[in-house]
Amino acid sequence: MKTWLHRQTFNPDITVAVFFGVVAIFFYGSILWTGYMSLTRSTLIPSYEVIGFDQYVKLFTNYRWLVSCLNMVIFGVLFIVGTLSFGTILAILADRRIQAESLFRTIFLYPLAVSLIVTGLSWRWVLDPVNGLQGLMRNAGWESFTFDWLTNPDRAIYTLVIASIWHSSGLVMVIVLAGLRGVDNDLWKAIRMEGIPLWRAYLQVIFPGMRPVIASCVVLLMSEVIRGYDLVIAMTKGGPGIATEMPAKFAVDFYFARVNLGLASAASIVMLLLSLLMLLPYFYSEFRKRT
Amino acid sequence: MNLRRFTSTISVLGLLAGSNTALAQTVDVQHYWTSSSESKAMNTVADAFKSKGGKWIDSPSADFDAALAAVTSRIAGGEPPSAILMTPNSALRELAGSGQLRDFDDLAAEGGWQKVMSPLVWSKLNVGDHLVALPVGIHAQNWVWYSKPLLEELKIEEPKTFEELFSAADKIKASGRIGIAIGGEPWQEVGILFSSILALGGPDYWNELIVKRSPQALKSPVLPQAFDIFRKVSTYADPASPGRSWNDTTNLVVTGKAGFQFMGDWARGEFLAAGKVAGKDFGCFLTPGEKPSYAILIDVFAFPVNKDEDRIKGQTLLAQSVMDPAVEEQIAEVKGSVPSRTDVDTSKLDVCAQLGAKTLATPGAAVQAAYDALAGDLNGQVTDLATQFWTDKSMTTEAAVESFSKILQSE
Amino acid sequence: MSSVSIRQIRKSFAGLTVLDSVDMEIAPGEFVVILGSSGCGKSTLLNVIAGLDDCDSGQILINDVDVSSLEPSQRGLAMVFQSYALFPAMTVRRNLSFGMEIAGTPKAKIAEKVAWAARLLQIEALLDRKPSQLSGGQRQRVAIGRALVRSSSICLFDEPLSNLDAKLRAETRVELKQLHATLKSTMIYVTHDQIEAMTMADRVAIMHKGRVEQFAEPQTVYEKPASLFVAGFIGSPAMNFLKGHLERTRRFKTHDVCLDASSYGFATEPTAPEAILGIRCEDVNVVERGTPDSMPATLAFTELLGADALGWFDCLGQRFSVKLTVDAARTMQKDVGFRFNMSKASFFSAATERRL
Amino acid sequence: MSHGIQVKRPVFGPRVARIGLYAFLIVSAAFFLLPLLLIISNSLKPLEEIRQGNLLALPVRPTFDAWITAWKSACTGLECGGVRPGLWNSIKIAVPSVAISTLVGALNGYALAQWKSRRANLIMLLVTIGLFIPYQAMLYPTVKILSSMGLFRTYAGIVLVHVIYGLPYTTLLFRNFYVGVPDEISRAARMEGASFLRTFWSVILPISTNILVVVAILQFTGIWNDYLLGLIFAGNDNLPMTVQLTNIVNNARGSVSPNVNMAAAVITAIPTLVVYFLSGRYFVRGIAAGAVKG
Repeated sequence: MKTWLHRQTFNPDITVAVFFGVVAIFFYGSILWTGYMSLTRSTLIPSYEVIGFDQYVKLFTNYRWLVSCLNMVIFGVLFIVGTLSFGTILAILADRRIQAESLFRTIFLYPLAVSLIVTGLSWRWVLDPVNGLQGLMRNAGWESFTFDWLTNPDRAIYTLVIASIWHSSGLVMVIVLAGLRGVDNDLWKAIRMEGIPLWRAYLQVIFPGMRPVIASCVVLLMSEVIRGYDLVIAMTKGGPGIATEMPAKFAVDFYFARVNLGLASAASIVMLLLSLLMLLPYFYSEFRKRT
Repeated sequence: MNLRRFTSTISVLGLLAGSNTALAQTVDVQHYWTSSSESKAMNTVADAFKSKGGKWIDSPSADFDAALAAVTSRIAGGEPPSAILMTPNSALRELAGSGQLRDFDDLAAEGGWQKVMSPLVWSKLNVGDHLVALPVGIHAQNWVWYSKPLLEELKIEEPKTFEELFSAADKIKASGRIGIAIGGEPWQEVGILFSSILALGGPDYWNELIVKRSPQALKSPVLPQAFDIFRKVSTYADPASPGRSWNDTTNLVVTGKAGFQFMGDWARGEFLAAGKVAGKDFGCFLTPGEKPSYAILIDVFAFPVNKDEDRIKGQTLLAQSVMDPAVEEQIAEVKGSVPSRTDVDTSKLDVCAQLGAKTLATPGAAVQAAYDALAGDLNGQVTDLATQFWTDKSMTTEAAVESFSKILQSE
Repeated sequence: MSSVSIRQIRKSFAGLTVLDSVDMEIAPGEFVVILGSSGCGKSTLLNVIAGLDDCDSGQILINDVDVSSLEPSQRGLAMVFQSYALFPAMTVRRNLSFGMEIAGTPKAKIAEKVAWAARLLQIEALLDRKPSQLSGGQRQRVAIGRALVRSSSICLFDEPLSNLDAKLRAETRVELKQLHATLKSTMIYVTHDQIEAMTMADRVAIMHKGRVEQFAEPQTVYEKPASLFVAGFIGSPAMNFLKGHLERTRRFKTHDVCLDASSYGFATEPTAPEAILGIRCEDVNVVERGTPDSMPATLAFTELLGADALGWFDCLGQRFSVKLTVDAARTMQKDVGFRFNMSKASFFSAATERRL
Repeated sequence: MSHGIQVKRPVFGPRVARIGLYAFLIVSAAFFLLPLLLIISNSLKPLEEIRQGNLLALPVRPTFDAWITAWKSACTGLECGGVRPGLWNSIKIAVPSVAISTLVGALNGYALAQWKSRRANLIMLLVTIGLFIPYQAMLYPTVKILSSMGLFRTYAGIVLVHVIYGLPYTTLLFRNFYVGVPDEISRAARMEGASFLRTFWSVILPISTNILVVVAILQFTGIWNDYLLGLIFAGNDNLPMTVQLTNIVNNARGSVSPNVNMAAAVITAIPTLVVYFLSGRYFVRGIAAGAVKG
């Protein structure tokens, strides 16, 4: 016993075990409980009588849920691609020895400090067709100026994309900037010696070398997509109609206002499976890299 | 070691030092009334309660979802609030059904409360023959508000039918103003649909359709007509409509930028807050139909079962304060609602409140609003359908009616 | 001064055998170099001795006491790492004193020790700097200093010179050897550089695929390599090899040529005739073509190395390296003959690749 | 990388391109600043100006009335005391929650980085999934666990909830950082006889300042902006500022004053904004140090 204790003096196992215990209890406990609830007819208060997979059947025959999932895919792809591209462009520009770099950097970064609720509200105000940008342009004499995406069911989802890009590109910029600063100077010398055009250098030499950095960005952004709730609530409340409904909002609505714990739990479980599916490529590459 | 117990013991000890009574009558009230008019209404109750020696702990949360989340969490965590502001919907029925709510049958018998309430209201407050909710005030959903100066300017009479309403709206539109102000949020939209159904079908049809959900009612021609009217109303939506809050929308009527608005009588509070006078600056009528109808929404307090003696006493005291006719009258005055007790003096209320009180007292006029009548999920599904029909102009009335029937028959 | 015994150490990782029954007896005060190419298991062995890595089976004994279950710090060892592993946030002084602090050594004693080590390694001026402010060589010294102040009787080195430039490396090599002479502690030193091994070691352990191929004095390893691998690994250029048959009459036959191996001292009797002859470049004599008992050889090219030269010849269908004087290299004919100094040659079994 | 040496990068050649670059940066900066300026400018308008004019118009008669109302007299329930009462609670919740979740995350991250095996990858996968659980789904079980510990609706409870909900995130960031720290440093400390905790505290933590700053900032924004957890777990005496903000901004059936809403939003956001403006530089440096490297 004594020697066992001695051997533990330099041992991360205990820390890992305690930590994982906590994660298991709170996170996986919750997943299990949610999984259980999804098999019941629980409404407001948990009921523990299992009825099978009815809630899942209901979920996938629910038009709003299907629209929500589709919206999440559209939003997710545009948001991730947009944020990555915009953030990367800003990082490249910031990396080109510009004046007042830290000022620009601070400006690009501060939205991260703003909560998604406030982000949503302020963009809602900016994009309001009457009182916002469109109204301002029309008042200024440009009568035909139209920018009514917020209230146009076919376009409203793009306004969410704009606001979320605004919120997150700063983070991507900083991460990519850090990656760019880490690029070996000899690589730049080689690029100049070979006379490779700048855009090709970035696209074909620099960024492929930064794959892990970009992969972490994508994972971070993806978790925002899946959990995306606050922004939608503050900006469009899912409307016009159900044009900007999202799975997380669906789940929250059914947890509380719609008093349908069972269906909300089923939705949560499906969301979790979806995120696992999206994470798979990332972890596949992680596993391959490390072993 | 129960830390919470420990700290509350400490604080109780602290209180004892300052007060004479050995047991404070305490209530912890979870509510969502945080705007200035709502705050005034809540303060009316609180003042009455405090004047009787109670101690009020305020737990406000304006976000309705969050408030409900907090309530269920607190019940689950064994620290229920003493009173919850809510409406008599499926959540209330479920809480009561699972034995989480205290009943007030004894107090009701003592105070003869059943006699001073309309049967419909009384039935909404009872679950399984027990009185589990106490009313703070009554609202109706099926109101229409209009700008009096605007109608006078265009020489329009108060409409008596939907046809008159639409032609009036057209005139207003032609004059460059907004005919019907609409806030494009699902709950506002579905309110218009329900108001149309109630107006066209009348209270009896409403009870068949929404409360009993009978298959015959679903085949009635009223339903497609109501959807047509609903679609017609949607054509008046101005570009800024989608996502606009109801009070921003009411403001359009207040400032004369728009003619009409379909909205419950909480809108009256908005007119009053802007210093407007009912009958002079703004007018009101219930959605026009052959029979008068009144879709009631009741604000109630429900009282989760508590174990602490001082909390139980606090609940009793709060119940008495809420049911005090004077308090009811005051709430109606500041918040735009109608008193739930029929023995309250309504003569001091304005014309709109009086119209409401009068219709409520008309036998057979009052029905429960869909929000309370339909289980949470059904109401939600109809809301989803309504907002889909509202935005998607290619959806036919037949398709909408069919989906509507499917939803109502699904449970 | 402590002895170290390594007994039957085995370790495998993810199905790969990293250490395969390693045995070693290290005498007190000995300077042992563990030599091998990367991936041979030498660093793992060092980490197992230190207690930083666990092994699957086997024992480590220090002064005949089994320490296998002890924490590294309790084994009475010091270690110098390849990357030096100085604690980045601490000054040099703190780096030196940190271990003693943990052990609860009195302050005065710590100061004394630090001063002693700093003087010995001439890093007194650097004591208040952070590692990031030091050059590679200076960091190296601090790392050694940190090992010294532990005043342990055994010191482990994990390729400590590999990050230094050639000149500094040569200097430090000499200093380390002197340090060993002064301190007389047991040192176990891992490297892939055979010059370090040859110059510093009392004994060298050559490792290959998780096994110790040979554990002997440097000169023995050079002259009498225990296996084909050692023969090929030690020495530059590598030993020349010829495949052939060893007959009972102690004659080695290859390509119609017979070589007399009677002067070779066989350690074991060959069990099969197939054998490999190994001969170092300095043991090949170049003679005129046609000299009796010589094999015909053809000059390919020569390399001048300053003090001496190497000639590369083709003989019996194989490339041979031969040590020459510079003059000989300059005047070398194209067609010559070879004669081997068979008393210095090595024979290996073709089957087991062990020395015969 | 070294900060002292100016890294030489190829530069856009022609002057025109250089001008285009700055034009793009300035337009982007305007895009980023627009919402903030909009909120501030509207919070300085009197109510009539907001009702009549365009949100993007500048205030004609700027006034701090809305700020004062939002700070101390807007109704948030029975009381009309603005967001002021929540300020101290928010600080009281955020500071220990950030400190603990960051330090414990660092410890866990370091411990996990010491594990280099398939098992470690599996644990990382399981922890990462924690980032994807909608936390509304966790409310009920968490309530049950906390109430069984007697911590539901207490100060200690809300801090614990923030710490636990933040742990997967902080652990992940620290682990990514520590994987890049050479193993030999830990081994050297172990040779010196330092225990795992001692090594973490004396050797590893002092070299983690940059990443500590990054994680602390991210946690601080998250916890400061939290609303739902505070409402449910903090208990009446500890409600954070965001609860009052929501009660001001989000009222369902009462009159609305957008200028007060915006002022309240800005006031509540000031601490996080200040943190970003002051420590943005460390933030960038910390990320460069490897916070988010694969």
